[in-house]
Amino acid sequence: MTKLRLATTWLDGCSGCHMSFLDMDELLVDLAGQIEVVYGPLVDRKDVPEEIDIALVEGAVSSEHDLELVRKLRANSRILVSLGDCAVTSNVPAMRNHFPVKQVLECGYQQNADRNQSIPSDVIPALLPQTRPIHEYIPVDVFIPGCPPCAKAIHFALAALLKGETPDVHELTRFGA
Amino acid sequence: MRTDFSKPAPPSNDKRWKMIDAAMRRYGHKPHALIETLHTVQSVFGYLDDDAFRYVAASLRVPLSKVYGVATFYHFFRLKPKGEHTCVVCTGTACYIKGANQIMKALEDELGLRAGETTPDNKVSLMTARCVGACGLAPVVVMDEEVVGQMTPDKVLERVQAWRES
Amino acid sequence: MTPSSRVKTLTIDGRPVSARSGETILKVARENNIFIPTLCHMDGLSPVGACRLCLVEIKGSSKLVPACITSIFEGMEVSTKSEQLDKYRKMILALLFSERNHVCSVCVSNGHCELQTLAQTLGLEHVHVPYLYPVMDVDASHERFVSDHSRCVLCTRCVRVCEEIEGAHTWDIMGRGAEAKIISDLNQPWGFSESCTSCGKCVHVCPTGALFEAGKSTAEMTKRQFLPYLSLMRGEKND
Amino acid sequence: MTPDEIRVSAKKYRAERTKKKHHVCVCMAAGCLSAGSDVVKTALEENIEKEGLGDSCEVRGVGCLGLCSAGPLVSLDKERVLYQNVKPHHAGDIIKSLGKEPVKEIQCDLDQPFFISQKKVVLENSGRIDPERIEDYLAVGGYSALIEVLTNWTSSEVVDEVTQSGLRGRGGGGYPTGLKWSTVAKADGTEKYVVCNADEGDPGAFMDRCILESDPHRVIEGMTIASFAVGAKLGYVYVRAEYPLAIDRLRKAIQQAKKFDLLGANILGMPFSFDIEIRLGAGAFVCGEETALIASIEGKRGNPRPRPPYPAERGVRNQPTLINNVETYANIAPIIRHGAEWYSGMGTESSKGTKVFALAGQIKNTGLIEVPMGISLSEIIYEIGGGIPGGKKCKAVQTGGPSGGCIPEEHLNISVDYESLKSLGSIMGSGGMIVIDETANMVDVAQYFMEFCRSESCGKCVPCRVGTVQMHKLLEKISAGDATVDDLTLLIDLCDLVRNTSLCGLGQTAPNPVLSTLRFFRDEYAALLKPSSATAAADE
Repeated sequence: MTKLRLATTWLDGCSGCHMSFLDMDELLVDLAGQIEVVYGPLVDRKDVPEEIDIALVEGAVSSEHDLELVRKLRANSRILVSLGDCAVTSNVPAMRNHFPVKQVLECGYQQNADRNQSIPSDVIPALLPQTRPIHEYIPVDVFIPGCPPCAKAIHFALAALLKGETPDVHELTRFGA
Repeated sequence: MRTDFSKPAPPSNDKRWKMIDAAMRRYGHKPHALIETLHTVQSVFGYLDDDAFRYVAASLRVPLSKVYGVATFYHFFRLKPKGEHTCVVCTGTACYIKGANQIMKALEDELGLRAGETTPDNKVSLMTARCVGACGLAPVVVMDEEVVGQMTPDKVLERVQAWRES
Repeated sequence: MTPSSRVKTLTIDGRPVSARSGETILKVARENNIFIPTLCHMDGLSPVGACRLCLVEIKGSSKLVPACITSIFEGMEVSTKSEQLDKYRKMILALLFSERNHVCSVCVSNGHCELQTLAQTLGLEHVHVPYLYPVMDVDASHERFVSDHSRCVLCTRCVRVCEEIEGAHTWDIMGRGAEAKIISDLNQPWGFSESCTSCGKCVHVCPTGALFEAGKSTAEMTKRQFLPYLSLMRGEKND
Repeated sequence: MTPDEIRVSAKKYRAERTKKKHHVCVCMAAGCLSAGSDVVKTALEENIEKEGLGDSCEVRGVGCLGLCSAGPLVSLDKERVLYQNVKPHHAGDIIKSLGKEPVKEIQCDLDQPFFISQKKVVLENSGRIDPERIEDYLAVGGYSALIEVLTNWTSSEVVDEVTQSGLRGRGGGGYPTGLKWSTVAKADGTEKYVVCNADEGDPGAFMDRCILESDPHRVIEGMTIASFAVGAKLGYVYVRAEYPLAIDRLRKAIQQAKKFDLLGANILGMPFSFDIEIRLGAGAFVCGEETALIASIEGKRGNPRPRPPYPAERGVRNQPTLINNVETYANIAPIIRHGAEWYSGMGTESSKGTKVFALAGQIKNTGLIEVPMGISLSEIIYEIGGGIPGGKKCKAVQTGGPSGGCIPEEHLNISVDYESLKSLGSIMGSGGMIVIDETANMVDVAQYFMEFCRSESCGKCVPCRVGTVQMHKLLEKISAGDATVDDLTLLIDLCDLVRNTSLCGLGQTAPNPVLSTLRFFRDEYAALLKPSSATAAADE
């Protein structure tokens, strides 16, 4: 049996959803037989591969880089999953939306910085005017809300997708869960 | 909490409060006279402030939050004083079709104001009205109570300039 | 009037049920354990029919009616579930989530919020209308309570409990449309309100984390129920 | 005064009115006043004095003469001459020419369709009498219907007559007036109220303002007859504070009517009392909705409440309340005077009588017109209205304000009646008729109306409060060329939601301008859209 190619990524978020993914513990062993992780923070690969079966996207779209990445993933994936509240609702990252980008950067890199009080220009991708959930930019197939969604909900969703079904996770998780 | 329901004293010795009293008396100081009373206050003082709200609330025995809620629901009521001159751009459909937007934009650019604001020198207040009912003359601007029809951006700016220089 | 003439029979979702004349669809449905979602409704407060989540279908009528405020009649055939109702309810919830800043994960009421629970119950797992992200105030001037307008759904339960039960009428709504906002007295900070008795009823009827006890952190704010007993008492008196 | 005394006085006023040889009538309605008709009136009076014609000529301030775009208007009543765009310097010529050839330079052709195609019932006195003098109204037969009703009719006969006439509510909904009256008449209540809705909120509509400014007594008479029919003792006129002149004239009219015992306790010495109070609206469109209007009359925020119970059962102070619009009341006296049969002889099968429209926008003759129901829109636009100026083509006609829709040029042959307009996704509405020419973009028009609904939403129910904001944002996005096909789908979904789930009429009809422009001008939307984000992503 060929393994399904799984990609995960982490945009503007806290990595908590990836932690929750790892919290599947022994169930991961079971999944490992059916899934090959081809891209994401868990594997060492720089470019987005072709022909992804399932992409799990954590985090909201905040920067030009986020947008480019999520578009690329969408184009290369059969099923794209919006994983966790940041991806689904934009959650805490969107709390910066009340302020202009300039003010956000000044606050982070100047006012609250202990040293090197300057706004980086080259190394950091430019912020978009607002942080928005990913489905405002690309079509999303499955939504798993939760901050983070519990391991059980993630496993339930993956198990359903492996069987070729569309998961309904609403009994296992919710906004803010 | 207020427990004393005797007749409240007016906020100041200003004689004009007598006119407010008369309006409320006409309706027997009933709570349903609230909107009529606020109309009277605005026509006498030009706008509504907290002193007026407290006095009207106490006289008609209407809760403060209700008075404030009513006053802010109706856009005819002003909570800030007007400038010396007022320029009200009608934004009704007929005026819109005939270019009220351009007039509004010209005024906003010239005065550096948004609708509802007054110039820092307190000379001109810029406002909008839903429809002044003079659609036959569209586009219409009400300059200090005078309805001026078939207005153009140039004409309106000319008149506003004259106010500012006066 | 004979007692029997006050009893009406009707069907809800095909189930025959009986009810007293003058009762609302919502009351009868709940007595029979039939779920109709509500948000602005609260037993013991006057109904306003504002949130529109409790809309139901009535056979023979093209208009949807709010169950919280519509009286039953003999032979009425009510449907509380349909594809269309489900779609509308989810959209209304989505609109509410989009209107202000409901960041459930960091909300004091996380886990105890009626809006959050409704989203889960009705299966709303994402909000497909764009979020509006308005800038809203937090008022922490009161020594015991806090109001966070970001979480307010304008259900007016606080306004009604304050007026109808406490009799203080500290709260009301100012402005209109999307600019509407709950205010205390003359739109002054809650802590400086002259009419507030600090009874806390508004806090406990608030369905979300818009009104909460000072010092409560994420997910710590639970609400006490006290109005059902009051309405029971009143109901007994009325009978 | 007794009915006979009123009849005698009326006869006297009629004689006085026709005594002088020349009547120079100057339009003193808001439109002409803003064009300077008050100055023209003074100039005419000075010239009469100068020429020493005081015995044979008199100058009258009258109500709206209709052709607002050509104001100030001056009419010579007896000679059937109308002058347009009159300036004070024309006064001398006008006075000197009396009894001779009219002044050609400013003469307006009275045989053009604008004048001959109209049928005046509601506006019969408009432009003929001085609205500030009850004597003028009495002289032309005013209050005779009220006297007739009070002396010879029973209340149920009045309701029957109105029912027979086929009159339908002129505020927009078109609910049968007689049915409404009979419901209120039959309702139980310790007190009943009669309310006149003069909160003319549709932008682009000014019929009610003109009626109140031109013939206020007609509305008072209609309301008093209504109060007799339904058994009310108190009436309210809820009028917009933005109409100071109408309010002023109405106040004067009420005082005069009281002085003549036509209003107040024991009207004309009979055991029937009715009084009218004025309530000022304060800039809230939603108060045109009847339950919101009632809340406002009670001094509250203008939030609508769910119906039923309808105001006919529970209205002002929870008592049975009759609410009709200004034009509806203005139709009552003529129906009583001439009979239901006469009235139902005008119009179509289901829409009887005449309708007043405020014609505005990109059209040559803007102003107030009254036409029989069933006339075609094209006759109104091209004949009465004189067509589109500047050689442009008509694109659409907007009727019904923010609750209405846009009727495209190809459908202008439609008959103007409640059902036909509805079949095209618009409504009769209160009578605003805005002509839109080919230069307009219909997405912009929809956006304009949605902005209106958004800022006029009371905010009570969720679909209207948030739905209108979201719909407006989507329209802005479409206009800016930033929207995708998905955004249009969402817009249509929101229209469906807001229409079917909103609490009151404002919300339920808020999507109409979008839906009707989508129906007839979808290509204008399509031209602005980008492909769906799904396709866009696949292309990358």
